[in-house]
Amino acid sequence: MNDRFNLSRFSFYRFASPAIFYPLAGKMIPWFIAAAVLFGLAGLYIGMLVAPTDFQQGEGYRIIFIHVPTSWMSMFIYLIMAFWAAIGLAFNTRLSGMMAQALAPTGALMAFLSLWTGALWGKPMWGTWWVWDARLTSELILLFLYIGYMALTAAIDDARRADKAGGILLLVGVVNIPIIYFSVKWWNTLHQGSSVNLTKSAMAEVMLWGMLLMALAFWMYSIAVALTRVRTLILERERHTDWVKAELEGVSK
Amino acid sequence: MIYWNSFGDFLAMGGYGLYVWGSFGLTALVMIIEPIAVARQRKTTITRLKRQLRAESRSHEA
Amino acid sequence: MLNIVFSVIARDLKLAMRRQADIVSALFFFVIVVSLFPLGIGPEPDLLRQLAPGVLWVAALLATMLSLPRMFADDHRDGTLEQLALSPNPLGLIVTGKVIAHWLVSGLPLALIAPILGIQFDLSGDALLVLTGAILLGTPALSGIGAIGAALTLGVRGGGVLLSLLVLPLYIPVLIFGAGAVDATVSGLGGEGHLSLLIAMTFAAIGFAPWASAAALKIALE
Amino acid sequence: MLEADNLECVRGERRLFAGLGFRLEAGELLYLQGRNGAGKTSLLRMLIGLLPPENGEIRWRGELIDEAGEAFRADLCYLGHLNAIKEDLTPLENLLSAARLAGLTLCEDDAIDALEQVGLAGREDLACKYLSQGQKRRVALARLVVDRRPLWILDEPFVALDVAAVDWLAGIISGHLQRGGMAVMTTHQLVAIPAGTVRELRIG
Repeated sequence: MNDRFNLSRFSFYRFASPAIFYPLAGKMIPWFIAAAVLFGLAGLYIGMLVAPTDFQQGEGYRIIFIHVPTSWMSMFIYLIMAFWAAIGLAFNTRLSGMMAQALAPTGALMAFLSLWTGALWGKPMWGTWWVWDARLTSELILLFLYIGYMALTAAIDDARRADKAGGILLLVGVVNIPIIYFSVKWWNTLHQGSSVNLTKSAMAEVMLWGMLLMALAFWMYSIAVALTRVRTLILERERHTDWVKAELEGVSK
Repeated sequence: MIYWNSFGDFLAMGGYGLYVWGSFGLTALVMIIEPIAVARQRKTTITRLKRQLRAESRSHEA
Repeated sequence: MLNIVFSVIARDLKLAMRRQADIVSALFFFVIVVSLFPLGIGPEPDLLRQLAPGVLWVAALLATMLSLPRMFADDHRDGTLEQLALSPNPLGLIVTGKVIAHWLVSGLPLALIAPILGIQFDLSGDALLVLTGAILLGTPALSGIGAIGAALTLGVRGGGVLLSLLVLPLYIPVLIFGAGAVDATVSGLGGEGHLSLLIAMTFAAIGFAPWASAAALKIALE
Repeated sequence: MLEADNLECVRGERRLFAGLGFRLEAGELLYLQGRNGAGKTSLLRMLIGLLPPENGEIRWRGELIDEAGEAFRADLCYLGHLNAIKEDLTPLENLLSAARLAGLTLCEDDAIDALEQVGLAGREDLACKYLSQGQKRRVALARLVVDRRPLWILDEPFVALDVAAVDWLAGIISGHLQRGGMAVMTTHQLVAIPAGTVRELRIG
């Protein structure tokens, strides 16, 4: 049954073949976890212990060490999912759809954390949990897009159809995100003067370092979680292939 | 090197303790729960697939 | 090439005319939702005037959503969709025809009845004109984007709810500029900027959405 | 002219068939046989290009059907187990609109003729929802009377037809073969087709 793997001689397809990717991902995961912990500790040390207070925002600014990385990740992950969707639709590779599906829950959590930390930052700074600021609103819509994607792929039983339909939705979403962002921004500036800008104060170098390290930690974390998820998906979907059967028997020892 | 004078200061976060620790706490919680959930899902999937595999091979022998 | 678009429009319109109850009920839904708001908010004309654009537009979105699930589902159930996909014409063009037909029976009636409802909210003549124009120009984009959602959820369990989940976030720009145009007119700023953006979005949606929907339909037909 | 090579079909969990191939020339008819769930309908859907095969390729006039695209679909007439008629339209409207959407020219007189042939004379203007199952099937079959495209793919065309109608349909199909057409069809009851070369393919 797995003779179709042998058809693909090109390196791209070889990498995209689940049978080769599965053990590779297994070997990489511990390294990503270690990197995530390392970067996270370093980032927390710098951000929470070393970095001085912000003269405008007091200690409350320290929320940005989570808020900014989670916001970045939520957008990056969506873009990466859309990238995999495009690859999957163009080349009909099986792995790309699984990649997109494995990333989605983490992306949605990142969007949620970004909103949560945004609210907790906004309350002391703006005096309100929520403002219809362009960034917050777009982030909320991004969360809706994630939820829509997960709901759609979950509702379609056939895995390959779910991948393709989800892929189209991702591409449609990616076209829409800039439109949504700019329309919300425009709407927002018409309604009220744009509120406090997060990066207005020239950020001290040490704060920037803290943020970059935290962002790296979130990157590594997301990769590790998504790879674990994709490995489970591979086992599930390729359960009839010989290599998965061998793999399962190996695990039992 | 370390900015804080005392641990109490650190916890208080200049009066922003609730907001700062609320953010970090929930993020930490999510980053603990999500890996556990993913690992558990992996484990249950593997046991389920193994059970299926065993059932299949038994029915082949029969 | 355009022949096929016209044939599809003609066919869908003929079918819609045999089932006028569907058109009327969506329209009636629009009227009722809009009329409920003053009852919930209170009768102050100033407040109503301020809320009118948003209320009318949100109601228009919901009324459009009502007819979306049936856009492809009927054709899918009786096998016509297969025949359409097997037509020697590009499926994207056929979907373009269906999107236009959908607009003619859902968006156009909304635009025609909107000024009457605007009067309930004490809108001025200018604002009513812009409101009608905005709904007229914006609803084709709703039909186009909605077609993608309808195609993606075709034959999926829980399709109706899922459809709103997928489509409503994508409707936000249309909502913003549609309501914004009326808002700007009410506050004396002039809604031309909003209207031209609405036109741009409608053209983008009509040009792009049918092809995305066609891709989704092919998946549903596998 | 229609060639299938090394086709493999996987639906959900199961592999329905693999290594399936055939070649069909002008004037030939291919009967697909097999038990329920063997993948007959799946094979037909592959042949019309709606279901991409897991493996293998299908060529029409030497060109892959995906690449031939519109040219292939212009030569193809498909009759599924769904009738593809609109309940709210009359038989005549259904026939005319189906022809128009398929890019065929069909005048009203020919359409009325075709409906008469399938025994629906006098019902041309009655909405299809008032017709019986068998009559609805006849509306769908009326498409074949006027269809001159070379490749017919028919899924269970004889189902729900009475004996006279089965004979009539067999005649229509043999006429198609005599004109140099090709047909692929699934069926449970083997019906003798008077003309053309009949071949059989068993799946599963």
